[in-house]
Amino acid sequence: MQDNQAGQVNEWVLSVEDLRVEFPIYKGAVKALNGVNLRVAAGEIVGLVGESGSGKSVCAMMGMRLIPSDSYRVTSGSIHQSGRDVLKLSEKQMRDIRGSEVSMIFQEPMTALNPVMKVGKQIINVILQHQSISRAKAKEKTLALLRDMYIADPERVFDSYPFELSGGMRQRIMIALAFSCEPKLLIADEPTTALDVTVQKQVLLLLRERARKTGAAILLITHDMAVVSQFCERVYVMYAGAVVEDGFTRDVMKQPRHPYTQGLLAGLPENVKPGTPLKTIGGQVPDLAQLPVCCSFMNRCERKADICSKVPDLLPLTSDPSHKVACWIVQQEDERNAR
Amino acid sequence: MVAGLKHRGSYFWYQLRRSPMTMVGLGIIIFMCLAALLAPVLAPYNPDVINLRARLQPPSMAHWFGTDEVGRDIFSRVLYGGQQSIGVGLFVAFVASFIGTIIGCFSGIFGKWVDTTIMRIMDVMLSVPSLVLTMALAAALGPSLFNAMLAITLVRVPYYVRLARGQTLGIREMVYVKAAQTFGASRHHIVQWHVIRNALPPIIVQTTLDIGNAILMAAALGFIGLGAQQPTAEWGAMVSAGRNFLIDQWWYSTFPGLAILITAIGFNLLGDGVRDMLDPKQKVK
Amino acid sequence: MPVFQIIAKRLVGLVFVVLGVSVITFIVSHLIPGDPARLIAGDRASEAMVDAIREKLGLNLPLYEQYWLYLKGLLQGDLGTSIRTGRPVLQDLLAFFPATMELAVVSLILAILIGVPLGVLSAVYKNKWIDQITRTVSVMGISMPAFWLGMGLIIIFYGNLSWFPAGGRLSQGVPVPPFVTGFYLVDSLLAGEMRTFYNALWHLVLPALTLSFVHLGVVSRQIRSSMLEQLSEDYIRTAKAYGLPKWQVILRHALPNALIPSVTVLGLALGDLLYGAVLTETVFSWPGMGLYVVNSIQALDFPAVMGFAVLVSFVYVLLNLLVDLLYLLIDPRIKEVG
Amino acid sequence: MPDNCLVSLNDIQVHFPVKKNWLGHVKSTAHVLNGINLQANAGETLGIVGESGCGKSTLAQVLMGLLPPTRGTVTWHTGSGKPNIQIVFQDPQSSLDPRLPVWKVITEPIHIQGGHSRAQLRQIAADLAVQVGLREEYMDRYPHEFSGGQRQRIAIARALAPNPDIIVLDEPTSALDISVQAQILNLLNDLQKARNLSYILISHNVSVIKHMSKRIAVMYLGQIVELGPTSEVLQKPAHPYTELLLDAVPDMAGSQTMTGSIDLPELPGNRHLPSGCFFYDRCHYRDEEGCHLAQPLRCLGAEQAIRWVRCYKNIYENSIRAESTESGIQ
Amino acid sequence: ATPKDTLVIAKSADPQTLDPAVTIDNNDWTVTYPSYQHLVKYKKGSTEVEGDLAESWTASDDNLTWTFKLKPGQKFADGSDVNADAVKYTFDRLLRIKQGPSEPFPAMQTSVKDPLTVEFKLETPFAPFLYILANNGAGIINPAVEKAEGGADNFLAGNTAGSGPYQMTKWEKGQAIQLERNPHYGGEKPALDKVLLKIIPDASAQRLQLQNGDLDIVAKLPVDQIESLKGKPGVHFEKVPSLLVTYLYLNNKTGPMANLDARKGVVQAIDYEGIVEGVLNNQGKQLKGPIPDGMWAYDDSNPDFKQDLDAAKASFAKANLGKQDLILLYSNRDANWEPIALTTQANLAALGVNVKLEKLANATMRDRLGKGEFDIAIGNWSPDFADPYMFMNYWFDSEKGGLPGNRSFYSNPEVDKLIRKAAEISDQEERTKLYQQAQKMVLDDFAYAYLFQKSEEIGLRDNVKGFAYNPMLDDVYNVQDINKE
Ligand SMILES: Nc1ncnc2c1ncn2[C@@H]1O[C@H](COP(=O)(O)OP(=O)(O)OP(=O)(O)O)[C@@H](O)[C@H]1O
Ligand SMILES: Nc1ncnc2c1ncn2[C@@H]1O[C@H](COP(=O)(O)OP(=O)(O)OP(=O)(O)O)[C@@H](O)[C@H]1O
Ligand SMILES: [Mg+2]
Ligand SMILES: [Mg+2]
Repeated sequence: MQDNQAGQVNEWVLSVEDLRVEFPIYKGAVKALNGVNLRVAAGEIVGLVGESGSGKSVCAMMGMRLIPSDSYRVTSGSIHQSGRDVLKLSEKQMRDIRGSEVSMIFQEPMTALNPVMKVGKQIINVILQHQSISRAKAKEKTLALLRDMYIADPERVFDSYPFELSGGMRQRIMIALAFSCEPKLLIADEPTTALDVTVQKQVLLLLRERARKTGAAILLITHDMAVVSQFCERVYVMYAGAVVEDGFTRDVMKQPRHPYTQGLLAGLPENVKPGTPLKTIGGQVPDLAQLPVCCSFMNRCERKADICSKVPDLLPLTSDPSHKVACWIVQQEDERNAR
Repeated sequence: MVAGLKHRGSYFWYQLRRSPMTMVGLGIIIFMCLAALLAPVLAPYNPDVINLRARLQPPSMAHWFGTDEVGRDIFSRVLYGGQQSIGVGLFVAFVASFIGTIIGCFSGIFGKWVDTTIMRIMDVMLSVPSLVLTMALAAALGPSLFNAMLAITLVRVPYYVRLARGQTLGIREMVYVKAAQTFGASRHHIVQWHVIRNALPPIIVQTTLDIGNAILMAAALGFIGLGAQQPTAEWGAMVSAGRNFLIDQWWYSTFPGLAILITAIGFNLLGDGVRDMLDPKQKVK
Repeated sequence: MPVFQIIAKRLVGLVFVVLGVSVITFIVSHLIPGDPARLIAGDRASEAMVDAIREKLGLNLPLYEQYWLYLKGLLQGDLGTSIRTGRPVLQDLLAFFPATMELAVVSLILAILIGVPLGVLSAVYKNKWIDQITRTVSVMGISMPAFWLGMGLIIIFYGNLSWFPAGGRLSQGVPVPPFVTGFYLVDSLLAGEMRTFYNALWHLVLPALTLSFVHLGVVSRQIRSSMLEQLSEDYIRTAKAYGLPKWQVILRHALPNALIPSVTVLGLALGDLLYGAVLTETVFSWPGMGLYVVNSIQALDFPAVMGFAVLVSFVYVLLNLLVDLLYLLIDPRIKEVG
Repeated sequence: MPDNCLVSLNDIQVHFPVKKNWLGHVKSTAHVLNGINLQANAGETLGIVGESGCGKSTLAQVLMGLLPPTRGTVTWHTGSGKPNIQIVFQDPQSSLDPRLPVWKVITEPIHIQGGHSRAQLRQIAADLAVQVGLREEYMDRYPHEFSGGQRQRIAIARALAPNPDIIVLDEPTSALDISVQAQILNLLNDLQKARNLSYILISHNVSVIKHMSKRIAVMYLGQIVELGPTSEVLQKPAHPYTELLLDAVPDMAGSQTMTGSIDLPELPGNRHLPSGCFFYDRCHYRDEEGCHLAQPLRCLGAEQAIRWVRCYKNIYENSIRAESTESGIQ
Repeated sequence: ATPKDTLVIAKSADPQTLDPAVTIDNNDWTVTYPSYQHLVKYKKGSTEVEGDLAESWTASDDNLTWTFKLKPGQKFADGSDVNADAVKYTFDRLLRIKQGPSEPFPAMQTSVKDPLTVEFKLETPFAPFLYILANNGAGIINPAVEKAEGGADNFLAGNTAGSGPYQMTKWEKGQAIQLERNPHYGGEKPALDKVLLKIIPDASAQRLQLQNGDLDIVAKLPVDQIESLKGKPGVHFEKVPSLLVTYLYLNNKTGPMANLDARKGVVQAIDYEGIVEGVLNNQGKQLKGPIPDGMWAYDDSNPDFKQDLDAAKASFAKANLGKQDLILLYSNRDANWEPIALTTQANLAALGVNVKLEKLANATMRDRLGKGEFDIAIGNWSPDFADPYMFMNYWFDSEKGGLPGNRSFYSNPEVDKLIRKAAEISDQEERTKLYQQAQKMVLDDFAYAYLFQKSEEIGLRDNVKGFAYNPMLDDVYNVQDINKE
C-alpha cells in the first residue's frame, strides 16, 4: 500500500502524521516521539521494529490513547483511525472504539490478564461492553472464539483462571479477546517476545489466520527482524522516536538503505558466518531528554557529513518511491544515481 | 534513567518539592523539633515551677496556653514536653528497627531451625495484646519514661523482625546473591554486602512512620499513668492529667493533644513521602 | 492447600501461641512488684491474714508450680479464678468480651466502609486535591490520640448537642436482649426488639467512630498503595484497551486484586482494634474488657491478666485463620501455590 | 573422553519437591533434570538450547555448585581440584547489586577470596573494565546508571575477575537489543581467544548458539535429546524435537512464507513425567512399535562418537541404527 | 432525665465482690450496705449507733460478754426469718474466712441463746465492739446461701442475700447494677422502687450526665468540676463533713526521715494553706493532729500547722541531711495526690532539699510502703468505725508498723502504753483524756505531716430529697430514705 496510490487514503485504518509526543520530567521532557509517520491500510500486516526505547510502545499506546492524559504532551501531529482524529475524540468515544474498532495485544501474557477473574468472564465483559446481546449469547460467542483459537477444550479454558494456563495458551486468550469484536486494526506489541520459538510460531500463524479471516489489519511491533521478514508485508524502522526507514519488507531486509537499518541487520548472527566478528554500531542511543537538533543517528553514523546537522525528513527514494528513508546522505546518493 | 545523576541531592529536593504533603510533614517536624530544642530559650516560664494560686488559668497574654492544676505554664510545658515525646519517638523507632533488623536479617539468612524458632517467638510476641504487654512491662520495670520507652521498643521489635526477614528472604533469592554464592561468599559477606544495604530502604520508611506511632504509644502509656514521672513534662501525661478538666478547662488537654497530633502527622507525612521517593516504580525511568 | 490443612496448621500454631503467650504474661505479670494477697487482705490486715490468703490462692508455691497448675487448668479450659473478684476469670471475661468484640467489629466495618472508598478515590485521583484531602484525613486518623478524640466527641455530641449518649451500651430502662451472641445489635434483631436495636446502635456511634477513625487511616492508606500498585499493572491496561469504562476497570478489576494483599492488614487491624478498645472504652464507659484488664493489671490480678492475654491471642490466631480462609475464597491462585 | 575434557556430568538428576502436605511429606515433585550426561572441553564453546522450562538454568546451577543434584555426579578434571568456574546471568539488571559501586561489583569475587587491599582491588577492577570495554572513570558509578549492554559488560568483567577456566553463560544476550547483542557476542569471542576460556552457552536463540559454539546440546524436558557439532546438528537434525525447533525459527530469507500447523498439543509439564519416550506425544514420526519406549542417548555413526541422539527412529539416517550404548557417552 | 421511681447513682467502677465477709472496699458497699441489715447501724448522718436488727443489747461489766435481742418479724429477701442462727452463721463465717472485714474483730465465740437472742463472748475486752457491728462486714447473711449453686462463697461474691431495704436484682458487668425493693423488708417501706448504679469510669462523663439529668447523684467529682457545675440549673451540691484525712507518712525507721529534725523540717516547710486552697479549692479543712474534727476526742485547742520556711531551714540545718534525695511515693488512687506531691516537692526545693517523685500503681506502692522503702509517701485514711481507736491505735501502735496502719513505723513505748490502755476501758471521758495525751506526744515527735480532712461535696439533682451523708459510710447512700419529687 503506498502513498502515491491516490484515492486510497481513506482506507488507512491507521495513519499517524508527524506525531511528536513528550513526557515532562524533572528538568525538561523526554521526547519519546519525534515526528512519526506511519500508516496501516485495511487488511495488511505491517511491522514496526527498532531498538528498545525507540518509541514503539509509545506509538502503539498513542494509537489507543492509553497513556494517562496528564503524563504526556502532544506537541504536533495527528493520529487518524479510519478517518477519525483520535486525539480529538472524547474519552467516551475513545472507549467505544477501543476493543471494537481497534484492539491491542501485549507482550507479557502472564500479567496482561486479570489474575483473579476467570478468562471466560473477561472475554464476555468485553463483548457485552461493545455489543448489545444477552449474556448467554456472549458466552456462546466466547466459546466459539476459543474454538477458533484451536483450543481443544474451550469449556475448561473458559472456566480457568489465567495462572492455570500456559504462556502460549494465555496469548491465545489475548488474541481471542482482541478479535472478540472484530476490530479493523490490531496492534500487537511484541506479542511473542516472552514465548518459546515453537509457541511463537503458532501464535503468529494464528494471528495471521485470524486477520485474514476477519479482514483486520495488524501492526506488529517486534524487535525480531526474522519475524518481520516472515510475517509482514511492510515494515517501519524506528530510531530515537522517529521512523528512519519504511518500505516493503523484502526491500528493507535485502537492501536496507538507512545506515541504522544496515547496522542492525549486519549485527544479526544469522547474517554472518559463524565465529566471525559481528558488525556493530558504535556509540550509544541518544538521551531522549536531551535530543540534539540534528539527525539523531549522526553521532553513531559512519557516513555522517555536515548536512546531517539538519534533521532529515522521511522521504521516498527516487529510485523506488515505495521505499522511504530519513537520511540526507542516502537521499542525495539516490538522487545522484537516479539521474 | 534519571537525568543529571550527579545532582542526586538536587533530585531528592526535586522529588520533595513535587510532593507538597511531604514538604508540610518536613516543615512540621523541623518546627516541632526546633521548638523542643529551643525550649530553654523560648519558654516564658520554668516548666516545673508551681503556683497554686494561679491554677487553671485560661489562655491569656501571660500564659498563652493557660496553666495547669498546680499553676504551671502549659505553653512552657508543651515546649519542654516535646523534648521528651519526640525523644521517645526517635529512640523507640530507631532502637526497635535496629534490633529488629539485625534479628530479622539473621533469621532470614540463617533459615532452618534458627529461623523457625525466632519466627515462632515473634509470632507469640505479636499475638500477645501489645498494650497489655507494654503496660505489664512498664509496670514491672517501674513507671518511668525510660522504662515505658523500653517496653514500647520491645513490643515494636517483632514488626521489624518480620519486615527485615521478609526483605532478606526476597533479597536472598536475588540473582546477585546467587552470583555471590558462586564466588564462595560466606553468610556474613552476603548479609554485610547485599542484604543490609538492600533491605534498608523499606525499613527506613517503616522507621519514619513508626516515630509518630511511638509518640502516640508513649502518650497512651502516659494516659494510663505509666509514662513520664512528675514534674517532667510529657505530652501524653499532660493530656491525661488534663482529662478531668477537659470540659471547662479545655486548654489543659487540648494543647498537648494538638502537639501530639501535629507531630505525629508530621512524621507520618514524611514517612509517606520517603516511601514514595524510595519506591522505584514511582521514579522517572 | 485444602481447607482442613490450613485449619490443622493453624490449630497446631494456636497451641504453641497460647503456650507462649501464657508463659510471657505469666513471667511479666509476676515481675510487677507487689503482693496480690496483701492487696486483697486490705490496708490494715495482719501478716497472718495475708499469709492465709496467699496460701488459699496458691501464691506461696514456687513459680514453676504455679505456672504448672495454671497450665493444667488451661488445658481443661479453666482460666483460673480472679484474685480481685473471686469469680472464674472466664466468666468475667465472657461478660466483657462480647462488648469489646461488638465495638471492634462495628468499628472495623465502619473503617472498611469509609476507608476503602477513600483509598480507592485517593489512588484514582493520585496527587489531585481529592488525594490530598483523603490523605490528610487518613494521616490525621493515624496520628490522632484516640482518647483525646473520644473526649472531644463526647463534649460536642453529648455535652453541647445532646445528639448521642455519653456512654454505655444501652439507655436505662431499655431491656438487654436475651443472650445469643452477646452482640446487642445482633441479639436484639434476633429477638425482634427494634427499640433495643436502635438504642444499641445509637450508643455505638460515638465510640465506634472514635475507634474506626484511627483505623480508617490504616485501611485507606493500605488500599491506596495497593490500588496504585494494581492500577499500574498490565491487566489494567488490557481492560482499558478493550474499552471497559473507567469505573468498571477500577472497581471490578483493580479493586479485587488490591483487596487481596489488604486482607492481611485488615485482619491485623481487627486485632489492633481489640487492644485499641482499651482506651476508648475508658472514655466511653463501654463495658468491655479494656477497663477490666487495666484494673486487673493494677490490682496484680495475675489470672485475670493472663486470661485476657490468652483469650485475645486465641482470638488473634483465629482471626489469622479466618484471613487464611478468606484468601482461599478471594484468591484463586492460593490453591495452586499453597 | 578427550584429553582436554574439563568437566563431565554423569546422569545428573534434579527433582524439586513442589508440594508438601502439612506433615512435610512430599506430595508432588518437579522433575527438572532427568539424567544429563555431558562433558565440556577446554577452549571450546558448548551451546545448549531447549525450550523454556526444560532445565537449562537448573543445569547451570548444578555446574556452579549452587544446587546439589538429586542424583548423579559432576566430575572436574581441572587438576587442582577446585574448579574455577564463573557464571554470567541472563538479566544484567538483577544480577548486579544496585547498591554497590561498579568497582566493588567487579571485584566482589576477589574480595571474598581475601588478601587484597582496597587500592589493589580498584586497580584490578579498572583493568578488567578496560578489557570489557568500559571506561575507567565509571568505576564509582552504580549499576543503574549504565545501559543494559554496559551492565552485561560489568557482569562479564566480574566473571573474569578470578581468572576462570570456564564461564557459564546463561542467556547472556536475550535481554539485550540486537545491536548490543552483537557487541557482547564479539566481546565474548575476543575474550575466549585471549584467555583460552571455555564457555557453556545457554540460549534459546538458535542463531546465537550457531554463531558462538562448535558443539551443541539440545535439551528437552530435562534430558539431552541430541548432541553434536553445531553445523551438523543444525543442518541435519536427527531428533524430531530438534527438527521442530529449527522449523519454528523464522529465518531472514522468508517473505511471509512461514507455514505449519497451529494446533499443537500442550507442552508436557515436569510434574508427571511421561512414561517412555518424553517426546512421544508431540512427535510427527511416531508409530506403534518401539517408539513409545524410553530411549537412551545413542551414538550416531559408530566410528566417531561425536553425534548422539535420543530417538528410536533415526529420522536423520534411517539406515544407521547404532548399536545401543546404553550408558550414553563416556 | 431519669424515671421518677428510680434513683440513678454514678459509680466509677464495678464492685469487685459483694461478699460482706470479703469486701473491704467502700466501692462494693454501695451495693451491700443497703442490701444487708446489721445488728446496729449508724444513725442518719451521725457517728452514733442505734439498733437495726437488734432491739436491745447488754454488755457484761468486764466488757467481755455481749448479749443481743433481735427484733421479731424481720425477714430476708426470700421471706425467711432473720434469727439468732443467721447471726451466728454470719459471724462464724466471717471469722472462718478471715479476710479483711474480720480484722477489727477480736477473738470471740458466738452462741444462740434462743431464736431471737444471741451472745458474743470476747476473749479480750474491746472498747469499740459495738461500733464494728455496724460495719459492712457484719451484715447478717441468709444461711440459705449454703445451698446455693456453686457454694455460698461463690454465690455471695456476685449476689446479695440479706434483709436490707433493697436487694440486688441485676448486675450487668461494667454497665449497671440494679437494686430493687426487698418486699419482705421489716422496716419502713422505701420510697423508691429501684436504685440504678451506673458504671461510668470517666469523671467528665459523670459530670456531663449529671448536668444533663441522666444521673441523680454523683459523688467524688474533682473539685474543679464541682466549681463549674455549681450554678447550672437542676443541680445542687451538698457539702458534707468527712472523716477522710490526707497526710504524709514520714519514714521514722530508716533513711533521712528517721531524723527527728528532718521530719520537723518537712512538717514546717509544707504550704498547708496553699494545699487546702489550691488543691482542694477550699473543700476541706486543715488537720490539727491525727484525730479529725467530727470524731470524739478531737482537740480543738491544738494550733493549725503553718508553713514556716525559716524554722524549717533551721531544722534542716540541724538535721544536716547532706545532698540526699528524698523519695516521695504516691499513686494514681487519688487525683489530689499529684498536686500535693508537686507542692511538697516545690516547698522542699525552696530549702534546697531535693525530692524525687515516684508515681506507682497502687499495688506496687503498698508493697513499698509495707517494706518501708520510702522517705515520704502520701496516704488517705478513713475510719471503719467511729472511734479514735481507728486513728490513734492504728497509726501509732508500734506493733502495727507498716501496712496495718502505722505507716511511718513510729515507735514510742509511752504512746503504746497510753493508746493500748484507751482501747480496753469503756469510759469515753477517760479514753478521751488518754488519747489527747498521746496525741500531744506524737505531735512533738513529728510522726506524720497532717494535711487536711476533706469535706465531701455531693452533686444531686434538685428533685432528689432526703439524702443524708454518713461520714462513716463513704460511698454508701441512704437510699431507703431518699425520694424524688
Ligand atoms: N510515561 C512515561 N514517562 C516518561 N518517559 C516515558 C514514558 N513512557 C515511555 N517513556 C519513554 O519513551 C521512550 C520510548 O519508550 P517505548 O516504551 O515506546 O520504547 P519501545 O520501543 O517500546 O521499547 P521496548 O522495545 O523496550 O519495548 C523511552 O525512552 C521511555 O523511557
Ligand atoms: N526451586 C524450584 N522448585 C521447583 N521447581 C523449580 C525450581 N527451580 C526450577 N524449577 C522448575 O524447573 C523447571 C526448569 O527451570 P529452569 O529455570 O532450569 O528452566 P530453563 O530451561 O532455564 O527455562 P528458561 O528458558 O525459561 O530460562 C521449570 O519448570 C521450573 O518451574
Ligand atoms: Mg515496548
Ligand atoms: Mg533459564
